[in-house]
Amino acid sequence: MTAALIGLPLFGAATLLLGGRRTNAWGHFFAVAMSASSFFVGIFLFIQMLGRSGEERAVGQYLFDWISVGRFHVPFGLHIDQLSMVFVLLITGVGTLIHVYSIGYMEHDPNRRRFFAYLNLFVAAMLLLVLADNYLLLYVGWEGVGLASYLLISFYQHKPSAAAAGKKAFIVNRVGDVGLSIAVMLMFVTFGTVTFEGVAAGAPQAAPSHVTWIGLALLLAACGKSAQFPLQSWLLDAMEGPTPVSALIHAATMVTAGVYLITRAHAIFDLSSTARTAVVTIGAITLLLGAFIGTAKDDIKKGLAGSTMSQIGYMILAAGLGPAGYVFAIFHLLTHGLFKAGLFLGAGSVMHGMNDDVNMRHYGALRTAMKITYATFGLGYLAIIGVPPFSGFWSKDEIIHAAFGQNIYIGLATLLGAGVTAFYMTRMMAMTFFGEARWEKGIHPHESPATMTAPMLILALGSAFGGLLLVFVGDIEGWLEPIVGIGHSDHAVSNTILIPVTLLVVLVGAGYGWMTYGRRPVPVVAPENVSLLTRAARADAYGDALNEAVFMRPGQYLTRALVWFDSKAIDGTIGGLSAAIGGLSARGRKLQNGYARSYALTMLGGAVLIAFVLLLVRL
Amino acid sequence: MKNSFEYAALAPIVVLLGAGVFSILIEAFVPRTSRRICQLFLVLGSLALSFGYVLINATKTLVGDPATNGGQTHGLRQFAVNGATVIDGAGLFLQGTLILIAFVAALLLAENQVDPQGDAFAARSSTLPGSEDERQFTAQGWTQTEIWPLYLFCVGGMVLFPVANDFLTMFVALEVFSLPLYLMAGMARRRRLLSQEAALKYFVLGAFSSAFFLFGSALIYAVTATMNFGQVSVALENAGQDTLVITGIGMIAIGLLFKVGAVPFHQWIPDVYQGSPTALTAFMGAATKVAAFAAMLRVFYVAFGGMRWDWRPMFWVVAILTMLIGSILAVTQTDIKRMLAFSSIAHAGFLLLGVIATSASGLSSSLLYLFAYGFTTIGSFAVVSLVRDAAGEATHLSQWAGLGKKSPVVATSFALFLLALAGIPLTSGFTGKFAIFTAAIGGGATPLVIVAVIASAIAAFFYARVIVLMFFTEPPVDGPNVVIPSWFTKIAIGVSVAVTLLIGVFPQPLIDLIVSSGIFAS
Amino acid sequence: MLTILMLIPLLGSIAVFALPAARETLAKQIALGISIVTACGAVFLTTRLSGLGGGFAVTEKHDWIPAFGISWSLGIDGISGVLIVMATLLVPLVIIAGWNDVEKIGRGTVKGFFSLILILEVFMIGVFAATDLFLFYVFFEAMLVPVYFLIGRFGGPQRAYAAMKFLLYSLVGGLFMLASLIGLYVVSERQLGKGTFDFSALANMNIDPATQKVLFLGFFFAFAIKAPMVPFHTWLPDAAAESTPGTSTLLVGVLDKVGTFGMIRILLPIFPEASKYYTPIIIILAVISIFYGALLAIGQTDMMRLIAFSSVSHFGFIVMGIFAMTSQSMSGATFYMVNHGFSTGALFLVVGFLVSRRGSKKIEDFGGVSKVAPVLAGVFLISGLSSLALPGMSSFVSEFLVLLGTFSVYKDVAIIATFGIVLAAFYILWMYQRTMTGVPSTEVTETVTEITKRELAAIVPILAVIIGLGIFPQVALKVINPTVNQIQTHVGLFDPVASTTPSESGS
Amino acid sequence: MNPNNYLVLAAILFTIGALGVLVRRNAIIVFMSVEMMLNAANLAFVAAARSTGTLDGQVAAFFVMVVAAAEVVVGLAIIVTIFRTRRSASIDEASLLKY
Repeated sequence: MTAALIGLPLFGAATLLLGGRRTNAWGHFFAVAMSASSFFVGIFLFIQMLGRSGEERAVGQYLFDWISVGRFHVPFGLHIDQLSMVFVLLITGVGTLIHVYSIGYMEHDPNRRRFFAYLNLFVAAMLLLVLADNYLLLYVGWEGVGLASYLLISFYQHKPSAAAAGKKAFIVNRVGDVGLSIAVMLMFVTFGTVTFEGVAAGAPQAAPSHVTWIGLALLLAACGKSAQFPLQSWLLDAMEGPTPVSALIHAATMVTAGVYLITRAHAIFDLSSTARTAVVTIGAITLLLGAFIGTAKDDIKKGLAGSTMSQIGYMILAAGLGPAGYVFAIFHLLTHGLFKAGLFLGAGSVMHGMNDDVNMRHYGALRTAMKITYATFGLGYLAIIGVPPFSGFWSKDEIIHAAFGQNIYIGLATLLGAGVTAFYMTRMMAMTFFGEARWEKGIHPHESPATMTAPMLILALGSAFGGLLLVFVGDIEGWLEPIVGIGHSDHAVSNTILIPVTLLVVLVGAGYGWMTYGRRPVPVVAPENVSLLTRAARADAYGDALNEAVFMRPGQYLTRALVWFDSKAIDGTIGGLSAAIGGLSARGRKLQNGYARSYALTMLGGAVLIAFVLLLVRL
Repeated sequence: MKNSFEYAALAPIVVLLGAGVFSILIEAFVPRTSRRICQLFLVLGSLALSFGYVLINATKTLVGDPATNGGQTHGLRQFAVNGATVIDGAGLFLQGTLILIAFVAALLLAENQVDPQGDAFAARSSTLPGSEDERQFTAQGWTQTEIWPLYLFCVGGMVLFPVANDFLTMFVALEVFSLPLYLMAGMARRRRLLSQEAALKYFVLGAFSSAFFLFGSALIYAVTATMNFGQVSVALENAGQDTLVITGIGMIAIGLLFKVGAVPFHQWIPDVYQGSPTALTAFMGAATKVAAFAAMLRVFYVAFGGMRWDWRPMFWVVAILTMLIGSILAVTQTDIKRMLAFSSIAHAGFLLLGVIATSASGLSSSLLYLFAYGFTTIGSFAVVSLVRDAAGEATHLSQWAGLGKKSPVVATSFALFLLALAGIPLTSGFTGKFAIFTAAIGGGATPLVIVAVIASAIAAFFYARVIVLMFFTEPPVDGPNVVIPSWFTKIAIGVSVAVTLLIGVFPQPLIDLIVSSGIFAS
Repeated sequence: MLTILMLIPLLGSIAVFALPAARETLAKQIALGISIVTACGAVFLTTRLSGLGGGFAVTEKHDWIPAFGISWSLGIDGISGVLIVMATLLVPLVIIAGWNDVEKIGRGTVKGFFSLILILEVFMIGVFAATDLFLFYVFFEAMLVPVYFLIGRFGGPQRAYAAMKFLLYSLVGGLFMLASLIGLYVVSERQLGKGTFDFSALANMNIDPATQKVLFLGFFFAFAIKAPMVPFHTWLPDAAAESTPGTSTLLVGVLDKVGTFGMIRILLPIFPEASKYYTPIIIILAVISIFYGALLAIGQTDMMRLIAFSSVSHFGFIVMGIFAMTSQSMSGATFYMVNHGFSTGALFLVVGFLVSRRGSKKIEDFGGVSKVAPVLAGVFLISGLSSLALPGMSSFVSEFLVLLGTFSVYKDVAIIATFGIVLAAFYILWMYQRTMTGVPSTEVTETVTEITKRELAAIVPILAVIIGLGIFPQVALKVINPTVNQIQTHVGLFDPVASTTPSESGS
Repeated sequence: MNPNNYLVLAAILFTIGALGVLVRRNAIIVFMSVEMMLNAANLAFVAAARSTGTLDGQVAAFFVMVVAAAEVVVGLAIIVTIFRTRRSASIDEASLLKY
C-alpha cells in the first residue's frame, strides 16, 4: 500500500516518457489521475493511521534487500509514521492541485507531456524521500527530487538562462549531497547501520564528536536542498522554471526537505548542542538574508523566492531549537506549503494575464482585472505576514515564541524577520494590485481559466484556515509528539506579551511598505540612485558574486592550467623522452661513417674496453 | 692416441664439402644451359642428405628428457678426429638448424622470377659495373652458377663450426664459411658498387677479427699446451690466474663477438646487410648468427666455463651496449635492410644473455631463440626482396607506405615477422625472448633483463612504425609494387611464417627436443 | 566450457573474414549473431558461480608448455565472471551501434572491422578467464593487436599517432610486467621446486616481502598504464578520441578494466605484503586521478576526450576502492568496473551518434540538440546521469560502496574523494548544457536528426541494465561478494567494526 | 732463451699489423697488415709449441698458412674488382654505405 504511493506517480512518469507522442493527447490527464490517486491512497492510509493509537501508528514495509556487502546491509524498505504522513498529504495534496493548475498554465506549451512526466517523477521521488526507512534510500529520493527540479528548472531549454539555472541548482545541491553522503558514511562507521531506528537507537552510546559531525554533515545537506546560507544562491535562479514548478518544488515541498531531514534525524541533534546551535545560526542568518533580498526584487517570482528562503530559515531555526521546535518547524512547513503555493500560483496567474511579464513595475491596479487572483493572493498575503487568525500567524508566532525561549537574540532576529516579511509582502501586494496601472502596450490583463483558479481558491482556503484546523482540530503537537517528542523550555517571555509585540512589528513593517509603495506612484523603471543596501539586495546579497569569485573563476584558471600541464608537462615529458632517444639515434648514426678503417678503430677500442673490464675484474 | 676418422659422425659435413667439390666439376663440365638445374639438384639434394645424416647421428646421441632418466643431461657424445670435433646433442641440434636454414635460404638464392633480368647475382661479376659487356651479358640473360659451390662450402664450414672441439678446427671452420660469404656478398646484380664495397668491408674487418681470434687461441695454447676445449678447461682450473689467459679469452671473445655482431664490433653489419644481395643477407643474417653463437656458446661453456666469473662482467658490458645501441640506432633508420640489420644487432644482445647465464637453461633457451630468430630473419628478408621498382629492390621505408593495400598477404606476413622480432606473444620471437629472460633471471642477471626490457620497448617503436607505414598510410602514387615470386620464395616465406607461428603457439615439442638433446659435452 | 565460449567468436571472426568483401550485410549479421550467442553463453556460465564460496567455477586445465609450467587453464570467479558478462554484453551492442561506421569512414573493409571486433572479444574473455598468469599475459598483450588495428585502420585523422601511442604505452607496461612475471616464475621455481604460473599455486606461496615489493612494481606499472592512472593516462584521450565510438567503448569500457582487474585479482592475492606496503602512495595517486581527471574533463572541448578524462576520474575511484581493501570498497570497486563499462559505453555510443550526424566531436559545434532530437538528448542525459552516479543508477551504488568502504578505514581520503562527485556533476551537466540546450544553430538543425531504431536498439539495453542494477544491485553483488571476501581473508584484512552497534546498546 | 720473448715479439708484430690496418689507406697494404697479424699468431703458435713441447702449435701454423693463402686469393679478388670499378685501391673511397 505504501509502495503504491510512490508507484502510481512513478508509473505515470514512465508512461508519459516512454509512451512518447502517442500520449500527447491524454498525457496530462493521466498524470493528474496518477497524482490524485496517490493522494487518495494517502488519505486512506491516513484514516487507517488515525484508527491506531499513538505508538503503533508507525508502520514499515520491507520490500527487498537493496545493498548488502559485508556488514553493510541496506533494505529497500519504506516506513510511514505521523511525520511522513504529514508530508505525504502535503506533497500529494498540493501536488495534485498544482497538476490541475498546470493543465491550464501549460496549455499552449508543445512539451506539456514532458512537463507532466517530470511533475509525476518529482512527486514519486519526493514521496520516496519522506517514506524511506533508511538514510541511503532517503538519499535516492533526495537526489531524485534534485533531478526533477533540474529538469523542471531548465524546462525551457531553449533559454540559456534556464539551462544554466538548472545546472546551477543541481550542482549546488550536489555540494549539499556531499554532506549527506558523508553523514551516511559516518553513521555506518559509528552505528554499523543506516536505518532510522538503528541510528536512533545507537546515538546515545555513540561518541559525542561523531554525533556532532553527523549533525553538521546533515546540516550541510539541508543547506543545499533548502537553499540555506551559504548554499542559497541557486533558489533565486530556479525561478527560471515554469511557475507551477516554483510553487510545488521551490516553495511547498522540495525545498523543505532539509527541515524534514533535520527533524527525521532529531535523535542526532538532540544529543549535540553544537550541531543545534549551528542549525539555529544558519536558520537565523538565512531568514534575515532571504527577507532582505525579498525587499528589493521587482521580479515577483524572485521576490517570493526570497521570502521562501526566509520562511524556510524560520523552519530550520525552529528545528534547531530541538524538541521545543521540531513540531513548530513542521507546523510552519505545512502552513507555508499552503500559503506560499497559493502565492506562487497567484503570481503565475498574474503572469498568465500579463503574458508572462514578471516585472512588478509593469503591474499595478490588477485587483479589478483579476478578482479571484487578487482575493486568493490577498489571503496568502495575510497568512504569510502572520495576521491572526490566518494560518501563518499560528505557526510563525510559535516559532518566535520558542526562539525567545532559546535566547533573546535569536528571538529578536525572528521578530525582525517578521517585520521585514510584512514590508516586502505589502510592497509586492501594493505594486501588483494597487496603485495605477503601469501596463505595457497591448497588455490586457484577464482572469485565468478555472483549471487555474480552482486550485488557487483551495489553497487560499488552506492558507486562511489551515492554521486553525491544524491547531484545534488536528492537534499537530499531539500528532507529532510520539515521533519528535515535545519540550517546553522555560519561556523568557510569555505569549501574552509576545503576540501583541509581534503584531505591532508586523503592522509597522506593513505600514511602511504601504507608505512607500501604496501611496506614492511606483516608477516603471527601477531607480538607479538607491542605497547600497538596496543594491546589495538586488544583487541577491552578492551570493553569486561570491561563488563566482571564490569557486568559478579560480576553478577555470585551475582547469586551464591543468590542461596545459597535461599536454605540456606530462605528455611532454614522455614525448621528450622519445625525442631524446630519437636525437641520440640520429647522432649515433653518424658514427657509422662508412670508413672501414674507422670501424676497425672502433673494434680496437672495443678490444681495449674488453681488456680493461677483464683486468678490472682481476683487481 | 689412435688415428681415426669417424666418417659417420662427420657425414653431414663431408657430404656438404664433397658436394661443393662436385659442384665445381659441374661448373667445369656441364653446358651452361643446364648448369643451374644441376646445381640446384645437387645443392638441395646434398643439404637434404646431410640433414638426414644429422638425424641418424641424433638418434644415437639423444638422451631423452633429463627428468625421465635420472637428471642426466650429458648426451652420448662422440669425439671425431682425435677430439678435434665432438658430436653431441646440442651440436647436432645446431647443425640441424643450420642445414634447415641453409635449405630455405637456398630456395631464396635460386629465385629468378622477381628480377626480370634473372637471379639476384651479377650475370658476370668479373665485368665492370655499367660497362658494355656487362650490358651484353645481362642482355643474353646469363646467370652465374659459381655461387653454388661457394654456397656449399660456406654451409659446410658452418656445419662444422658448432661441433668444432678445438680452437684450430674452429678457426678453420670460421674461415671456410667466411671466405665464400665475402665473395658472394660482392656479386649482387643490382647496385654493384654497394655490393662490392660491402664485400671489401666484410672481408677486411672479418680478416681483422679472425686474426684476433687466432692470436687469442695461440695465447691460450701457450698457457695450456692444448687447443682442445675439454683439456683447456681442465688446464685452466690451475693455470687460470695467468694474465695471458685473460688476454687470450678477451681476443677470442673479440673474434666471436665480431661474427655475432655485438657492439662495439657491429659496424660491419648494417653496411654488409645493406650492400649484399638480399637473398644472401637473409642467409647471412640467419645462419651466421646461429653458427657464431653456437661457437661462442661452446667456447664459453666448455672451454672457459670454469672462468665465468672472470669473463661474465665483460659480457655484461657488451650485452648492455649491444641491446641499447642496436635498438636506439635502429629508430632513425630509413632503409629497411639497415633497420633489420640494427635489429639483428639488438637481438645479438638478447642472445648474449643466454651466454652469460652459463647454465643448462641458458643453453637450451639460446638454442630455442636461435632457431626461432633464424627463420623469422629469413622470412623478413625474403619479403624485402619482393618489394621492387624499376631500379631493383625498393628498400627505402617511404616506399613501403600503404603496402597493406597493394598486397595484403605479403604485408601481413611481414607484419607477423616484425611482431615476432618485437617479441609479441603467440609468435616465436616471444617464446625465445621469454625463455632467455627466464634463464637470465635464473642466472642472476636481473639487471640485464631490465635493460633488455627497456631495449625491447625502444625496439617496439620502430617495428610498429613499419606496420603503421604499411597499413595505416596511403600508398605513394609512383610507389614500388610487390612482384609475384616463383615457388622457391613462396615456399621460403611460407615455411618461415609457419615456423614463426608454430613456435609461438606450440613450442613444447621443440623445447622437448632441445632439452633432450642435452648440454655440450666436454 | 570457457574454451568453447572463446571458440565461438574466434570461428565467427574467421567466418566473417573469409566472406567476400562484397557481402557486407551478411558479415554484419554473422558478427551480430555470433556476439549474441557468446553473450548468452557467458551469462549462462556465470550462473554456475552461485553457491560456491568465491572460488573458481567452470575451470579447465590443459598443459600448454609444460617445460615452463604453463598451462591453458581457464576459470571464472565472481570478479572475472561479472566482467566477462559485461564485456560480452557490450560487444553486440557495439556491433549494432557501429553498423554503418565503416562505410562512413570509407577506409578499410567492413568484414575486417567486425572480424577484428570478434577477435578482440576472444581475447577479452581470455584475459579475464585465464587462471594461469602466463596465459593472462599472453592475452593481455595479444589484445593490443586487434585494438591497434581498430584504431589505426578505422580511426580519425590522428589515428596513426594515437594507435602508435596506445601500442607503445601498453607494450612498455607489458614488458615490465613480463620481467616481473618471469621473476615470479623463478621464485616459484625456487620455492616449489617446479616453476609454475598457476594462479592459485602462486597465490599460496609466501614470497618474502622484499621480493614482493620489487615484483609488485612491474605488475603495477603495467596495470596503472592500462587502468589508466595519472600520470600514465595520456594515451587514453588520444586513443579514445581517434577511434570509432564502438572501439572506444570496448577500449575504455573493457580493456582498461584489465588494469584494475589485475590489481584486485593478481596484485592483492599474490603480493599481499607489498600491496599493503604500497597502499598509501597508491591511494594518493588514486585520489589525484579522481580530481585530475575530473578537472581535465571540465577543460575539454572534444566530447570523446571529455569522456576519456571522466574515465580517468572513475578509475581513480576504482583503484581507491581496491586498495582500501575493505569488503565494501572492493566489492564496490568491482561493481564499479561493471557499471563504468556500461555507463561510459553508453556515453561513447550516444556521442558517437551525435558525431556521425554532425561530423564533429567539438562541443561548440553542437547546441540546441534537444530541440531537434529530444529523444537523443534524453538518452544522452540518462547516460550522463549514470556517469555522474545519480542515485537509482547502478553507478551510484558502486561509487557509494567504494566511498563507504574507503571511509571506514581512511576517513580523510574518503571525504576528499566525495567532493569528486560535485565535479562529476559539473562536467557532465555542463557538456549537456553546451550541446543539448539553447537554440540550435542552422548546421545542427540541418544535420542532426532524431535517434534511429537501430541506435535505440543499441543504447536502450545498456540504460535498462544501468537502471536495473541500480535498483537490484544484489544481482551482481551476490556474485562478487564471496570472491572479494576470499581475497580479503587471503590478504589477511578484516572490515573495521562499527564503534557502536545497536546490539551493544542493549547491554 | 726464454720462449716468452717470442710471445712478446709476436704481440709486437700483431700490434704493428693492427696499427697498419688502421693507418694505411691502400687496400693492399691494409690486407698485408692483416696477413702480418696472422703470421704474428703463427709465431706465437710455434713459440708456444716449443715452450710447451707439444706439436699442436706447429700443426696449427701450417693450417694457418693454408688458410692465409686462401684468404689471399679471396682478398685479392675482391680488391682487384674494387680497383677495376673505382680505378683506385684506396679503402676509404669505398664509403657509400653509411649512417
